[in-house]
Parts: sequence; structure tokens; C-alpha cells
Amino acid sequence: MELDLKPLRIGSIFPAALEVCGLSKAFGKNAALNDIGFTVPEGSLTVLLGSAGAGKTTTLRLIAGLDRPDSGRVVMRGCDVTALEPKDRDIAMIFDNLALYPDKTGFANIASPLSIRGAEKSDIENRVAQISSTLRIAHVLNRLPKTMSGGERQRVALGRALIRKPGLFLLDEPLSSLDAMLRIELRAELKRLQRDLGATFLLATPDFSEALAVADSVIMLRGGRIVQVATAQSLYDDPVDREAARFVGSPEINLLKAVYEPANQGTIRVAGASIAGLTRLQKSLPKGGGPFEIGIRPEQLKLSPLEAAAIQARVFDVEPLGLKSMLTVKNEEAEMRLVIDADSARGHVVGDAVGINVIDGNLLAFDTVSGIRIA
Amino acid sequence: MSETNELRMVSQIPDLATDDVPKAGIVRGKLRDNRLGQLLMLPGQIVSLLVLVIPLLVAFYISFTDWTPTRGSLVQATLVGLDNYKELLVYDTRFVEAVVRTLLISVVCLALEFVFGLALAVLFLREFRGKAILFSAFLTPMMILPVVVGYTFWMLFQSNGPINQLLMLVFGEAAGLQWFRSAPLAISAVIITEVWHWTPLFFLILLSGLNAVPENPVRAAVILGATPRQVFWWIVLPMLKPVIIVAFVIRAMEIIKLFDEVFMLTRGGPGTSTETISLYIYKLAFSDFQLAYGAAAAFLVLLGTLLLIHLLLSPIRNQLLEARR
Amino acid sequence: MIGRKLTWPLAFVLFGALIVSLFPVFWIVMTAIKPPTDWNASPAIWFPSHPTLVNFKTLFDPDAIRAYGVGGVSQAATTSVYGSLLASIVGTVLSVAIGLFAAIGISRYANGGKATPLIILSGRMFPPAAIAVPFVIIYSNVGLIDTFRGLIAIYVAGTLPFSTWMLKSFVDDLPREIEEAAMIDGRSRLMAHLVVTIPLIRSGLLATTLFIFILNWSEFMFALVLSYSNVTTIPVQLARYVTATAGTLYGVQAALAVLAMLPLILAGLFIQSHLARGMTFGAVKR
Amino acid sequence: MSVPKLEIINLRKVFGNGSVVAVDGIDFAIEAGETVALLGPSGCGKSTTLNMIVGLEDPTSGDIRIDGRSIVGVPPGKRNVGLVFQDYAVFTHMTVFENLAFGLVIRGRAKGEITRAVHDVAELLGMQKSLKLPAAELGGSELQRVAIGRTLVTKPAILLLDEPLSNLEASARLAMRRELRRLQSEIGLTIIYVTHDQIEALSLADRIAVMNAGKLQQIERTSVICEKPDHVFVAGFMGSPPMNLLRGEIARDGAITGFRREDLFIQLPPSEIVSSGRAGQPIILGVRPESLRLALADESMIFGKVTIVEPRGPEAVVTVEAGAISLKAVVLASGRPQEGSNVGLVADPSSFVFFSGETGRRLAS
Repeated sequence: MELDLKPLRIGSIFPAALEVCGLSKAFGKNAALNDIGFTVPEGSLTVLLGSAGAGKTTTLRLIAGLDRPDSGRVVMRGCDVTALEPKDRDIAMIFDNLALYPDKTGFANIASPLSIRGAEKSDIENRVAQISSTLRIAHVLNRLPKTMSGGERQRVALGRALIRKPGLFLLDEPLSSLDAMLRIELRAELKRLQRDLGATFLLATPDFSEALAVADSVIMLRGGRIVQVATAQSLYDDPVDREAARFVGSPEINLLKAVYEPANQGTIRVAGASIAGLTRLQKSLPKGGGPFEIGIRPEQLKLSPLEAAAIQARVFDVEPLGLKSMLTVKNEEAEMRLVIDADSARGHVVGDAVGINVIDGNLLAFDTVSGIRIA
Repeated sequence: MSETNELRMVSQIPDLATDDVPKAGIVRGKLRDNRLGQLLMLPGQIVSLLVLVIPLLVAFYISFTDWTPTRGSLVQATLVGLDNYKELLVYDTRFVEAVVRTLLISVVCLALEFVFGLALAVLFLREFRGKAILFSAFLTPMMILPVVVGYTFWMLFQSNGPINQLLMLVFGEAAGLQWFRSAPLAISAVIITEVWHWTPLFFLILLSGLNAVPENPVRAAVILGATPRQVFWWIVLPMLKPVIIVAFVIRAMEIIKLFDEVFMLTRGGPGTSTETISLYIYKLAFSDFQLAYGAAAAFLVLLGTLLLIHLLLSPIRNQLLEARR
Repeated sequence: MIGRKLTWPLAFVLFGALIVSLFPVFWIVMTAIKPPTDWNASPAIWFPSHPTLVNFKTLFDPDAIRAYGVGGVSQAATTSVYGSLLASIVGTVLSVAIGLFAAIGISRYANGGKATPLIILSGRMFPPAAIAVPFVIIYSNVGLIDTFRGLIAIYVAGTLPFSTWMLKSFVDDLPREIEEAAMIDGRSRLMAHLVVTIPLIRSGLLATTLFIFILNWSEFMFALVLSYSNVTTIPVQLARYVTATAGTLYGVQAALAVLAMLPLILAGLFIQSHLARGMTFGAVKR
Repeated sequence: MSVPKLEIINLRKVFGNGSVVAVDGIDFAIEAGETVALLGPSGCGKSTTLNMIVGLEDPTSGDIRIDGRSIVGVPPGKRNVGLVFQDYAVFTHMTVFENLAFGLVIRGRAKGEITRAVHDVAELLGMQKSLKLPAAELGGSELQRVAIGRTLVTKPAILLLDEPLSNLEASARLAMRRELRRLQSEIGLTIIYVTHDQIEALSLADRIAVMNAGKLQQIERTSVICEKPDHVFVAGFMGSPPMNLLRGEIARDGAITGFRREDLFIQLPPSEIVSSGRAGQPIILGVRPESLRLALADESMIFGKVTIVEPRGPEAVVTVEAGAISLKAVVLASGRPQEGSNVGLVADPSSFVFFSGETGRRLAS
């Protein structure tokens, strides 16, 4: 049976690869997850994004069947698997420490899902050969995991997951043990592999840049609750609240106290300046005006000559980041971060007076108390 | 993917079941992870219950009666309340002496074993040829059956035995000592035997502890300019504290039960000068057949042991008993 | 750590300590190969002029022993060697098996409650004297006195704390995710333990087995208290010889002692890297 | 020219009877008060170099000089260098004060002097309040400060930090980077960072020494190293995503000279390399993803299919493949193409960087 790398896709009438509804789990007193519900469409790469302790790994373990939920259902391709043992669910999982069998060779590790299920030798051999050529790890098949490099171990774990062509792949921070350079390389490879196979990935990570880079859609978890479900780009452009805006994006978004005065031509007073002409923001701000918290991404601020600048401030810190540099400026009312290219940053020294203007782009507004997004 | 905020819900059309998707609905092998946990621990709990807890309850009951084997079955035993305990603590000087003597021997032995064990362990931090063979050689005493150790030292301490020969060789003719005739000599013989037998355990635990001390703090101290002696006293030894406590607790648990070596060496003699608490209870119960009285004595010792262990154990309770991974 | 060479005075101290450690072992082996004439020489003979193995032959020949006519001793050592082997081996196998399941239970599911680990550990804290008394009482009522079943039960319960905790520390060293990966690959939870966990801790399993064997083989008091005629172990037999002959049967007793001592020393040296872990219930890992 | 604070002269370190060459002859010098980052992938020899400077390991050959005096063979405690370990290696059984004072206590200094020195450093690191706390209760960044403070109290000639930020939470890294920079400017100490993370190196160091497989590829000022990578490895390591590198050759088509690789031909403006290079000479063309722009088919350098789009907030990294050639470009998020669509990429030839096909060294343009 030749390994068919492109499974037959009859339009998208498949039911969701995975549906989770009302999932809750508590360890002792603290509620690790309460009432989680989301859907993972067939063939998508969905990312569970959240800081440590947000409930990512708990969610994956409940879906895999390694732990039992206190309440809620896990449905895969229309079958309710909530009560099934992991082996009876059509899933594969990659753990953050990869969990390869230390006493088995690369070949035995990759082949184990098939050999456990009693597939015959010839079928196993050619499927492992196929997978190891795709993942370029044919040279490590007869070696033990401890003799392999980080990247090779990671690919063997992937091979073990892929060999059975399961309906759903669960990946728990698969790239966390790798070097910074290798991590970026393998990200692209993971995404390409997912798309070529048309497989369904559910990947958990605390790293927002990883989420943005690979996700078709992102499910943001905080304190065991789902805060937002959105595509990677709209998670950046349309965060649901202040915390989400702060969590996604580096350097961090500027969150400043501001007041909207619809009466005098809709100017917005922020950081000791009153700025008119922020049309998009003015349209979506509540008509009554009043105080709110404005969210300005670092790339939405630009340096300009003092006379023409809306905001005056002093340079507080210059951090070179290669081609670009991050400038932190301060005045009595506020502290702001902006990103400029390295050459123009070299001209500035801590203490310089600089002028800042706000570019009328996708500015965000949050309710000062609740942090919920209002515009 | 369209850029709507919410994910587009795929309509629920029954799927074209592919071959390897599990059949819907059949709930096989109902998930029961923690029941397996309990199942695994059942045998251990049963054995502990049957062979430890029940006998202790029986002993506890008997310690309040005046039952002896000749009295027939347990049921006829008449309750005498705390008489046994009163007798033991107030009137039975031999019991109190045995307890004090056992504690004395334990303290002296533990101290000597710790000092010799630590000295040997520090010596083993240096590099020298044949280290592995020497390590095994030094562990040998610990491996020998207690009764054999007792009997061997009984031979060594004979009046015409090798120890006296060495003493006479070194200190002249009169130096031969009658080890088993005078109380202080008999007790020192017991202590020498015990220290010889169990110092290797301290050596082993402390050496393992020394090797487990994290390297970086030691390197940091060296880079800051500390001399090896300063590194040892300021960094290594304090970090060794938990291991030292473990060694003391483990040995304390064992040494209080001292029976085999003394039984073979002096059988508690001369008189009762080397009679440990275990030996006394053995004599009470199995020579004089005062089983009830022996049970009461045994219980007092049990409580004393638990109290002592609790005191010694508290500083490192989590290390020994951490159940969670 | 402070990796410096060994200076001469320290080497001398080390050598002295070695002599002190090995002299008693040397003495008992020498005694075991002394012919009867040299047994009681005064001053004691260190190196027998013509060493002989007669003592070992006498040990297993009841007539030869009776020939000594010392204190009416006539029982040969064969039954005690058989007794020790049976009690120790069966006791060890049961203790390790039960301990292994309990170890996996505590380490992986830990919800056996806080109590179980404590109960199992406390098994070791009771002084044998405190337990021997009730055992004699119960066993005499239940008819287990002087039976191997009775002795083995105590050996299992007595060593269970060591086997459970030592195996638990080995299971703890194994990352939990490996079993879970096996479960996802198609193993049931129990099979994952049998096929993944146990094979991966086989070196620990062997070390624990030998360690428990050492404990059971050298146990004395329970055997002494619970045995009369058909159950004897080597330590009990040695004690009987000594009490009966006031210790004068030197060579034969030494032969029995050497016979008992050798397997333990070999077993101990074989697992010496795991001894620290065994002795400290897994608290100190080499 | 004053004597450099630290000089490394042809330093080599070989492990296991010559089978593993950890450090293969490196040379560099560091001025007093300068901050240098030793950057490279894991296993490139940077930590071994660090251990040799500190004295935890002895070099196989070559020399290490501090203030002109060789320190090879001098025990670590006497070299007057300070090392902050990656896992901090703080004495957890002591309080913060005892940790900081350790360096002076072992030198038997007077109590008053010790207390004063500790308070000075504590104030510098903002730890005055936590001096009495036991070290075991501190969090990541406080442990880091204790480890740094403990070394500063002994006033080392050189301070070395081994991957100072890798054990910290992502959120704490920015704050710690800012604090380390403030510390550098305030105490003016000569500092060496060892790290595999280029962001850390770029933001903390004046100069970056890129190492690979035991060799020093390039040591260059932070601001310049991204523009002018000396070697193909450095070009492929710095920047995220790193520079696109196309192996090909110089081709002459009548009067026009250009770069050819299979069916791709890019005309090059006259420049020193182009004129001196002979046709067919193997050459590597380096173009930074940031300098590539989307373009229509006719005016683009290469035209191919968009295989992967990786958004990263304001921008997106687009991978375009045409036959065997694959290029990564950085475009504004709003202008990012759809995956699977066909686009053209173009870049201003003046931004090209050329490397010799044989040695991988940059050709001066």
C-alpha cells in the first residue's frame, strides 16, 4: 500500500476534525480549565496560545485521553471519544521533551505505532522509508536517540506521529528544546509538512511569534478560559482586550491614558498632546467621548522634527536590534516605545529631546477599567 | 481562511467514514486511570495490613492483659489496664537501663560512624589509582550478615585472640584485656563491632552526597578566590546537610534495633551490662515467656522510635516522602 | 571536585583504614580453613600451617559433627542452607513484585493517598522485637509457627518499604511522557507499564532484587523466634552452634559463616552503585 | 595605543587525544571598558573559550593575556575575573548578604569594609531591601542580580556572563537587557557575553564575535555586522530571517555582466567585483529579505510561487520559490500575498553582497 501523501479531500464536507465543548478540569482546588469550547477544522493548523499555566497542556492531555475531564465532551470527526483510551482515539501526540523510546533505534521509534497494531513487516519498512526520506532522517534510523542532534530527534518524533496518518496531531511546544536558529527553520518546515499532508495540527505554544508564523487560526487561552479565537493576523490587528494586545507583539504595545473629546472636532488628548485627524479611531470610539486607554503599536509612532511633532519627549533608552532599533522615550505623562531603523537611531543619545507623531493606522482603544476593547 | 473573527463552523454532514477512523459510539475500555493506580497499590497495602498493622493491634491489646502462653487462648486473658506499663516505667530498672544503654551506644556509634565515614568520603574525592577496587573493599563490612560480624568479633576479642596479641605486642605483656568480663570493655567491644560494621554505610551515603553537590556553585566559589578548605567548609558541607540528616535517620532507625551482633558477641553479658532493649524484650518474651509484659515493653520502644524518627526526619520530610513526581 | 592528588600521609591513613576494614574478613576465612588442632591454639595462629577444607565437609556431615561430641550438637548445616535459600529467594521475589506494582502506583498515580507511602515506609521503623512478640502469639494461634509460609510473610512485609521506595526512585527517573507516548501509539495503560516502564528500569529492578535478597538472607531475629525443628536459616544455625558449644566449634562455625558471607559480598559489590539509593529509600541517588 | 584589557593569541583546545577540536586557533583583543558578545550556535566552542579565560579549563596551545600579563596556568581564584553562570550558581543555603559578601569574607577583609562594599553593589543593583532574604526564595531575575552582584563585589578586571538571559521568562528578558546595559554604562567594566541568541548579542554588546565550529568567523561592531558580514556563515546567522544566499557564477553576455544560476540571470551594475571577476567564477549572491520588494512579473528579478507566508505582526515573511531557487522577503502585513499565488521579487542591486564561491569570504564591493 503506497503511502498516499495527499489524502483525498472531497471539498470541506468533512465534519470538524475536532470539536471540544464545555471542557473543564481542576487539579485539587485550582481550576486548570473551565468550560473550554472550540472547533478545529479538517486540514487546518490551529494553535493554542497562552502563557505558562494558561491550560494549554491540560487541554491537549484531555483531547489525547491521558487525563479525564471533570465535564465536557471531546468529539473527533463526529465520534464522541471522551471516554475512550488514548489508543482508541485516532490521534498522535508530540510532547515537549519528545518522549522517544530511549532504548529503541530511530527506525523502531517511528515504526512503533504500526508494529503495536500488528502491521506486517514489509508494510512497516516501506512506510518508514517513505517518511524518513520526507523528513530527511534516513541516516539516523539505526541510531539511538541519545546519539542524535536536537533537530534529528524532533524529526524522528514527527515521523512516529506521521506514520499512522492519524486524524489529528497534537503538538505540545514541539520546538521548545531547540536552538533559536533551528527553531525558526523548523517552524517553516512544520507548516509546509502540515500543508503538504493536509493533516490537522493542534499545536500548543507560549511563543506568540511561533503562533503568528504557523497558525491558520489561533485560540488564545488565559487562566483556563478561551479569550479569543482569530486568524494570526487579526489576533495582532484586532485583539479582544488589553492583555491580548500586550501578549502579542514585540516590542510590547504602548498603552497610554487618553481622553476623547468629540466636542472639539474629535481631538484625542494623549501623552500631554492633543491629536486631531485620527479618523479611523474617531469613527469607532463611543460617541459620548471621555477617558479611555489607547493602544499604539511601536511601528505606529514615528520620529519627526520637534516643531512639527504632536508629542515632545526625551530619549530614555536606545536598544539596537540589528537592522532596527527600539527607542524608549519619556515625558511627564507617559513612556512610549517606538521602532526605527538602526541608522537613524544612531543619531540619538539618552536625554535628547525628540518629537513623536502618531500615524493614523490601526489604533486600538480599551476601556480603562475592564481592558475590554471598545474601538 | 476568511478573516472573520469567529471560525466558520463546518456544517454537520455525516462524513464519508474512512477506513481507519474508530467506529463511533462504542465505548470500549472505559477510561479509568486512577482505578489502575489503586489496583497497583492493593497488594502492597494488603501485605502491610495483614503482616504489620494487625499484629500490632493484637500486641497493643495484649499489652493491657496478663496473658502468658500457658493461659491458653487470648480470650481468657484478663485486662490489667496499665499495670504492665507502670511496672516497666517505674519499677523495672532493667528496662530503663536497657533503654538508656541502647541510646548511649547508638549516640556513640553514630558519632564515630559519621566522623570516620566523612573522613573516608573526603579522602575519596581525590584522584588515585585503584580507587574503584578500594571503594568496593571499603564497602565489604556492610555486606556481611550481622550474626557473622558478631561471631567474628567474638573470636577477635577472645583473651588469646588476635586483638590481645596486637595489644601485647605494642603495649607489653600485661596489655591483654578480658573484653567479656568487665562492663566498660564489653560495651566498647560492642561499639567497635558496630562502628566497624556500619561505617561503610555513612561513607557510601556521604560520598554519594558529595558527588551530588552541584558543580557550578563550587566553581563559582573557586573563581571568587576561595581556597579548597574554604570551599569545603562554606559551600560543600552546608549543601551536604540534607544528605547527612538522611544518613543519620537511616542509621538511627537500624541501630535502635541492635540485636544480632550483641546476641552473638556478649549475649547481653557480663550480667546485663551490654543488654540492649531488643535483647531485653527477646529475653522477656522468649526466655521468661512473659509475652504480655514483653508486648508492653515492645510498644513503649515502638512509640519511642517513632518519636525519635519524627524528630530526626522533619527537616527533610519532603525529600524522603515526596509522593508527587 | 577538589580533584587533587593523594599526598603520602593521606595514602598511609587510607592503607591503615583498609587493613582495619579487611582484617576481620581475613580472620574468619583463615579460621574456616584451620584444622581442628589449630582452632584453640594460644597464642592464636594467624596462618594455618597446612590449611584444609575439612571444616566445610564436617559442616554437612551430621556424624562428623556428632563426633566432636561437643554440647550434644548433631544437626548438620544442610537444612539451614536450604532454609535460607528458600526463605530469602521466595521472600525477595514476592517483595520485589509487590513493591514494583506499588512503586508504579505511587510514582505514576500518587493518588493512593498520602497514607500508603507512610504505612509502607513505617514497616521498617518498628524494632523487630516489637513485632516479634505479636507474631509469635498470632502464628501460634494460626498454626504458622515453624513454617516457611510464616517466615516468608514477615520477610516480604519487612523488606517491602525498601523495595517499594527503591523502585519508586527508579520509576521517577523515567519521564512519564514515554509511557504516555506508548499509550498513544496503541498500548493500553497497563500494557504501557509492562512493555515500556518495566524494561526501561531493568537495571534498577536487578539492583533492588539483589538488595532485598541481602536483607532477607541476613535476617536473624524472626527466624530465631519462629523456628524450632523444620525451619532453620543459616544465621539461626550459626547461633545454635555458638550457644550449644560456647563457641568452641571454631572451624566449623567459621566455615558456615564464610559460606553465608560470600554470596552477599558478591551481590553487594555487583550492585554497589545502587546501594546508596537502596539504603536511603531512594532519597540519595548516586 | 594602550595595552588591551584581554588578548587571545592563537588559542586552541583539543579534547579526547585530538579527536574533538573545540577551539581551533582564535585571536582577538578587547579594550578596557568594552563589551563583546561571543555569539554562535551550540557546540561552536564559545563556552570552551569562556572556560579557558576563566581558568576552569587549560588551553592546549596559545595564550590568554589580561592587562598584558599571561594568565594561562594561573588558578581561577587568582585571575581576578568574574563569571556569572547560566544557572546563576547562587549559594542557596546562604542569605543574599552572605552571597554578596562571600568574595570578601574569604579574603578576610574587615567587617566594616565588607558591609560597605555589599551595600554599594546592592544599591547599584536595586537589592537593598532583599539583603536579608535567604537566596533560595528568590525568583529568576533576582537570582541573576545576586550572581552579578556577588562577582562585582570582588571588583574583577573582566566580567564574563554565560547565556545570562536564556533561563529567564520571556517577559523578564527585556527588563534584564535594559538593566545590564545600564550597569555597563555605570560601572564601565570590560564585559564578555556568551550566547547563542543574536537579539541578546545585538542589544548588549559593542562588538560581536561570531564563532562556528571552533573558528572565529568575524568580530565586528554590532551596528556593522548585519550590513557587512565578512563570511557566508555570519550572513546566514545574523538577522531574522537571515540573508538569502544564492550560489552561482559571474556571467558575461556581451557588454552586460551579471549573476547566473541555472535559468536565473540578474544584470549587475558595474562595480569593482563585477569588472575584476572573470566569467564562470563561482560566487555567492547575498540579498537581505528586508531589501526585497514585491514587483510585477516584467520588472522582477525572480517570479515564482508563494509557498509560505509567516505573519509577524506589522510585517510578514514571504517565501517565494521559482524552480530550485527559494527567496525569503519581508513585506508589510497589509501588502502580504496569498499562499499559492505567483509574485515577483526585486531588490536594488546596490544592496547585494557578494561572497567568494571558494572561501565564503565577502568580496569587497
